[in-house]
Amino acid sequence: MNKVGFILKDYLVLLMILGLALVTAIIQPKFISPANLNNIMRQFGPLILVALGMTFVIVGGFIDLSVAGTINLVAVVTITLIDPLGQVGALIAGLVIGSICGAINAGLILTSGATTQAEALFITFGMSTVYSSLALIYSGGSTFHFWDLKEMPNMFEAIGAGSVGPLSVSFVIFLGALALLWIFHTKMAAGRAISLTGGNKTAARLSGVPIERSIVLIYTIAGFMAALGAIVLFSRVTTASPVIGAGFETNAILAVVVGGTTLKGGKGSVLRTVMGVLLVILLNNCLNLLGVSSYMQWAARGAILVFAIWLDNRKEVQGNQL
Amino acid sequence: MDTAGSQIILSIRDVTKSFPGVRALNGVSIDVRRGMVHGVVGENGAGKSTLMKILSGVYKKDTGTIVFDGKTIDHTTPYESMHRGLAIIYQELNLVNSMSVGENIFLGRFKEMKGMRGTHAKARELLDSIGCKVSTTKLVSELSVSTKQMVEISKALSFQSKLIIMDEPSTSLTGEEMSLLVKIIHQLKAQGISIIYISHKLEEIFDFCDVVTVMRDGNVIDTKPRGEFTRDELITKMVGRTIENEYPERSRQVGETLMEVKGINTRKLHDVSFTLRKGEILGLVGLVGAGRTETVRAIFGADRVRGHKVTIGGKPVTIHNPKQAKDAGLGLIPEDRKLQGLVLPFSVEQNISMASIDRFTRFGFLIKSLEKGIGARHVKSLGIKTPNTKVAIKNLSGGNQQKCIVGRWMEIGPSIFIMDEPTKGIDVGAKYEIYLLMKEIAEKGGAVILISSELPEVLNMSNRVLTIYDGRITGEFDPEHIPADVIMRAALGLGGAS
Amino acid sequence: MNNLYRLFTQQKAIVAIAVILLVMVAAGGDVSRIFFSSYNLLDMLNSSTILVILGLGVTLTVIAGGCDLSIGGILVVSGILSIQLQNFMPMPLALVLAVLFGTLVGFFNGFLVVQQKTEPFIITLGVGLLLTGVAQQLSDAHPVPANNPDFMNISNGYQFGDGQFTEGHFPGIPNLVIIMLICFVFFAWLIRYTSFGRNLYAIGGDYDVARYSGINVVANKWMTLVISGTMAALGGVLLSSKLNTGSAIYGDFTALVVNCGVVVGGTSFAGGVGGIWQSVLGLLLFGLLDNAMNVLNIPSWYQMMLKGTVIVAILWMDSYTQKRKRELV
Amino acid sequence: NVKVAFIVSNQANESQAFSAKEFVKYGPDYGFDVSTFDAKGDTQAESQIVTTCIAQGFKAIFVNPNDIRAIVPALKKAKEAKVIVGMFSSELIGADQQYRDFAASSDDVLGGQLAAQQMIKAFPNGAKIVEIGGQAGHNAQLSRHDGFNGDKGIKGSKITVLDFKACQQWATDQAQAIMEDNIVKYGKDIQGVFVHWDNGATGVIQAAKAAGLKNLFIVGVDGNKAGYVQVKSGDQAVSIAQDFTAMAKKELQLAKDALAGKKANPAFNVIPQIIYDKASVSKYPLPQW
Ligand SMILES: Nc1ncnc2c1ncn2[C@@H]1O[C@H](COP(=O)(O)OP(=O)(O)OP(=O)(O)O)[C@@H](O)[C@H]1O
Ligand SMILES: Nc1ncnc2c1ncn2[C@@H]1O[C@H](COP(=O)(O)OP(=O)(O)OP(=O)(O)O)[C@@H](O)[C@H]1O
Ligand SMILES: [Mg+2]
Ligand SMILES: [Mg+2]
Repeated sequence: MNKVGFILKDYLVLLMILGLALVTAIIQPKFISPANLNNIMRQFGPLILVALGMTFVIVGGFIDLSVAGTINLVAVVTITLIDPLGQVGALIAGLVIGSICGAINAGLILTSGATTQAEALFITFGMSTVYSSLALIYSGGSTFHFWDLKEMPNMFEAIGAGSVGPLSVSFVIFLGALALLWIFHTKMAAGRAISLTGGNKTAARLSGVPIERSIVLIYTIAGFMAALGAIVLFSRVTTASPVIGAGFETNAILAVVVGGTTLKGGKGSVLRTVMGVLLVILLNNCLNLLGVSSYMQWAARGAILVFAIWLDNRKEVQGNQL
Repeated sequence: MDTAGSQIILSIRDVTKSFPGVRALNGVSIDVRRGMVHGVVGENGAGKSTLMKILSGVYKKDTGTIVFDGKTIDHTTPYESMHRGLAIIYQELNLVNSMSVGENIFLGRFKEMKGMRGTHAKARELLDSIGCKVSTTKLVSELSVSTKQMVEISKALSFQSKLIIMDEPSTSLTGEEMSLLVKIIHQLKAQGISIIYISHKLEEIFDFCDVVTVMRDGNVIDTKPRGEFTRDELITKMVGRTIENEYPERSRQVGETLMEVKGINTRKLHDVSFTLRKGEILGLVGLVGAGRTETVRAIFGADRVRGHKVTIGGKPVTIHNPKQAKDAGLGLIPEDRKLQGLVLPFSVEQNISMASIDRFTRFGFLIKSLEKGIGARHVKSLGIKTPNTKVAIKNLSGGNQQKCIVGRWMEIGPSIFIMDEPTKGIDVGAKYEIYLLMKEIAEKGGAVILISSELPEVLNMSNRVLTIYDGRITGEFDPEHIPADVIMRAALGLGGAS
Repeated sequence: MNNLYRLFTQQKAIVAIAVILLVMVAAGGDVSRIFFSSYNLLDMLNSSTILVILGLGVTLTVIAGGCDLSIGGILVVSGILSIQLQNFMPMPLALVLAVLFGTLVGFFNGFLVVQQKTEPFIITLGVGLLLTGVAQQLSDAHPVPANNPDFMNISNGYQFGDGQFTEGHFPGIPNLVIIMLICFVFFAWLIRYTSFGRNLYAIGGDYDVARYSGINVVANKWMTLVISGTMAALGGVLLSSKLNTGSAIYGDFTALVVNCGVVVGGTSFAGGVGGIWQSVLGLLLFGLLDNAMNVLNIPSWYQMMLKGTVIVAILWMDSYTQKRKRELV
Repeated sequence: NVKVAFIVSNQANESQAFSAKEFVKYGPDYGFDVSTFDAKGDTQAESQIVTTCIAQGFKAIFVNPNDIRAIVPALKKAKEAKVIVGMFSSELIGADQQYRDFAASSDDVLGGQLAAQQMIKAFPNGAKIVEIGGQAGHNAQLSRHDGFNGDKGIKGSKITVLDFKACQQWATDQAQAIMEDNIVKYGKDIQGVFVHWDNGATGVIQAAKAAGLKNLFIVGVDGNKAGYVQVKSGDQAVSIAQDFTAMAKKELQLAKDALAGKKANPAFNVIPQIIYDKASVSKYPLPQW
């Protein structure tokens, strides 16, 4: 295979991103204005965090539809805990709750002995409903606002809108999380164990790879990252409602897969997920800038996602075709 | 025997086939004659299975011509080739586990069989004709490996085939079933049906093949009537060098007790207890499904079994999962390579290193250079044929894949190495190397538990054998001094313990 | 005893249905009377029909080892089309075209999933999103009202009765229930007594083996998606008729619920096992549960929690009993 | 007490959760026991709940439909079963109205018109604004959009809408993201924003603050806590407030009358909307939702 072909196949999403950016920049030069770049950076916000967590679940050969429920629950609980526990306390509590939600998923999957993605799909679908209902019951259906609080939560405000130099705080959080997760996945034994679990659970187990630990880890990470996403999300909009997480699970899964992490498990990386999320965000941004109507946008987004998944799949099929 | 006279049914001319990084077939030409059993032998990775898959339409050839039954076949599909009269029993079992035996035999021919009733009736006839008693309504997932193999054979027979390809059909057959198979082969021959028979078991080749083709590295080295080959010549041609012995000298430094297993009880096993000594190779002999695999899986913590006691070096150990087993110094080569051994999308290197991740981990971090060393070392010492250690293991031949799994455990250096069918589908040369490895482990003060369906292998390698029949240990023998038929009687549950 | 155990472990949907019925009997008084009134039972059945019709098609895809999450998108687009097309042509033709639209999408899904070998879960999800966008565009995100009483009657009419509900009077059988029964019988036959149906089990059980055995795996699996698309479109047309409106938002809940119902019924996503009546039971269970919770007047959010718990419990049990046999993995 | 049912389109929506509370709270004052049912945003489920309510023998049902057209066949059944049907926070169209006894609503079309009038009042010489819609396809979103852009809205005025986009859900972050893109596209050209709901306005305000845009004239609808506070603090110029308490009470009264055999006249009761702006907002108490 020649080099160009290789790049085409392996970095297709990247090429699509560049192509998209180029076309938009030509038609709407404001696309490359600092303001818009800043915008794109901000819109990375919650979705990327959730998608990074989801990457591990998918690499580990499972799937997690419960992140939407987790986000709902964490958002309303965290914001209401700011008054009693203080900001740091609430933040920690939120992250702990998210991790617990993930651990519960893992527990259900482990105790039932479920090993397939499909089993996980619907178990976590059910759990999403449960977490969402808890969020609704806890909040009574109300939205909570920062100005409801005794004093403005400046730490959360900073998470939502602050900057560190040219970078938004949420982007810095993302970079930090990305670095840690990337190191964890590619450089650490536990990360390798997760990949092996996704590659072939039986073989991994018989080789003494602790797949139970991998399962607990992937779901706990997903829960933790969903919680982090929830915190960035409600900080960004300064309110938390019990339905704030709707749609995040599908968008996160799509972003992961569009990035090129295979749903079959074993193969993938957090860097690819960054590309996937970038594509999704750019797409929204470009279509908005190009003035495409919202309805057309959804159709166009669906079409491009289908196209990206298809293209990405082509390379695998070709790789295997004999 | 007249080998030249009969008409050519299949003519393969200059067929080549490349996979990324490997040239699997390199201008192969073979003629197969009507009513002949055509043996094909060759080392692992010689290209045998690849050639057969091209014939059946699973793979597409790159160049060359194939003429079957007077018609040139260019691009065929499994469906077409079957209906042309070319049936194949693949090396890896090819049955749908979630379906019944009958439905499996007539897979895709529901209409021809006139519904479910017809399917089961015809299947019964077929199975009876080869002496297989299994119920046609049983799910394939509930069958033992050898019964599956018999079902697979009936499936191939169910076509009105002119040529049947059998890619290592005998790897998991018991002796009795094997003789049935031989009988069937003779019947087919008598009906003018040709058979291509691939096997690593040379006895079989000399037993009933009429013509033998030797392949090595994607080339046909020689095709001759069986009678013109001597055993040594065949082996030399296969491996490209001469091999003195098929089995190494038995090791003789059996020491004190290393492991003691007491009272494994499951639905299938009944009070299985035995001891294993240092420096010993312990063979487990039994029919397929007797409970050998279940015994070792229980010890290894692979199944949920409770209540038995294991002591290693005098100390009791608890093993509830394979990780604990590994930590206690056990290693296992599982019987099903593809499903239980390999992580197919991963590289050779990562497959080799996966049991010993701790070895190249410091403070939770992987040291990639060490990992690379581990991979390279075993590829070299086991002679694994691979372009480099980074290629995906799914691209290796069966035998080479198996060597990777051996390498995986060699890195750990387990003191107790359980090998469940370690040489299944492995060529003579590689087998010998695996035998040497077993011996080496034993001589270093470890011990090996060997399960194999090849009786000569167990008998020649083991210091001691246990026979298992229907979940019970029925005897303990010294294979050096007890004749094989006595041991077989015990394995068949006919009494005669020592 | 053993049979009871098997019932418990293998037919969880039946057990769950039985439990709900028992609870409703035990509740006594008005609750039982209302719940078991012919009106309520018939209405409950009627309300599940469209999901069941969708589930029939989806079951085929799941047995063949795939799935179809685009049904929500197909449902809304063909629902809108069935109304909009009536402006240009006679109703029957409009309905046929609307259903054919689903066939076409199914064909496209099949191309992607089977011919191009993409992961069905994600690609059909994407196609569903795409179609929802198309539906928004078609309808300008407004509900599209139908103005044809004949059209509304398709789903809202009754046979063998006048459809009037008064005490002690047989109201007849809703058209939707009849349509569902016809579809059900057809699918049950298809899956049990045709080679197409049997081939699906083989394909789902082991795709390569089916292929090596000479089954035309591509055509057969492709067909499941075509059928599923067609059924989704049929469901969309019937839903539009039932609600006398087409809108882009009707499909939001459909895809996951239907696929989940199919799995809860016992048709495993692993492929190769399950059947038509299992799916029907799984989906009826959802209808029954919703109805029972409403009759018991359980507050909305607790309903959500209960439903989620039931789904998790059944699927947990399902995995547990399957894996318990011998080994963990 | 007489058993009646309140059927909400989606109780996860806070205005509806609040309305449900009000119904339960004030029901007994009118001799009713109110049960609430939630369609959870699912149009089909809502029809199903209506028929379940018929089976349960409720004497009257109050319905807040997801889709005013799609609910009609179910309402028809309710009428056949002689159940009193009241539309809550919405109204049926044309001939469909025969299937309800009365309606009480704050008229979302009017809401949109009021918002437009506020906009025109603020910019008599015209202005460039953007519109951010609520959940696409949702009845309130459609009506507010139509009202705002229609004859009694900005049509014919000097207000120019630079951009209109609807959200996938009533989600604050989606409104915020759309606003951020708007700011990039039109920058300081934007003088005003009409956003369909006050919680969405929260996101718009965040986007404007982050971009350093000051003095945007933001008009929202709802008059909930968020709108109230934002108007009071000056972040939001106007909120068109709905009064769900009055609406619920009106419905209960009408149902009581209907049960007594009195036909509602008029059948459609507009619950007046209150305009919160900087000057007026302090006169009102903080809303409870
Ligand atoms: N799907 C594949 N992709 C890439 N390479 C392959 C593939 N299948 C086989 N090969 C390579 O082709 C060569 C021939 O393999 P083949 O399986 O035909 O060997 P074989 O003679 O059947 O060996 P064995 O006795 O071990 O079964 C090997 O080098 C193998 O690595
Ligand atoms: N119902 C089943 N489902 C899946 N696999 C099965 C089933 N029954 C048996 N097996 C497999 O077949 C093998 C039979 O193992 P068992 O211990 O019973 O016999 P054995 O003496 O090892 O015979 P064999 O030579 O077949 O390995 C087991 O490894 C098991 O994994
Ligand atoms: Mg081979
Ligand atoms: Mg075995």
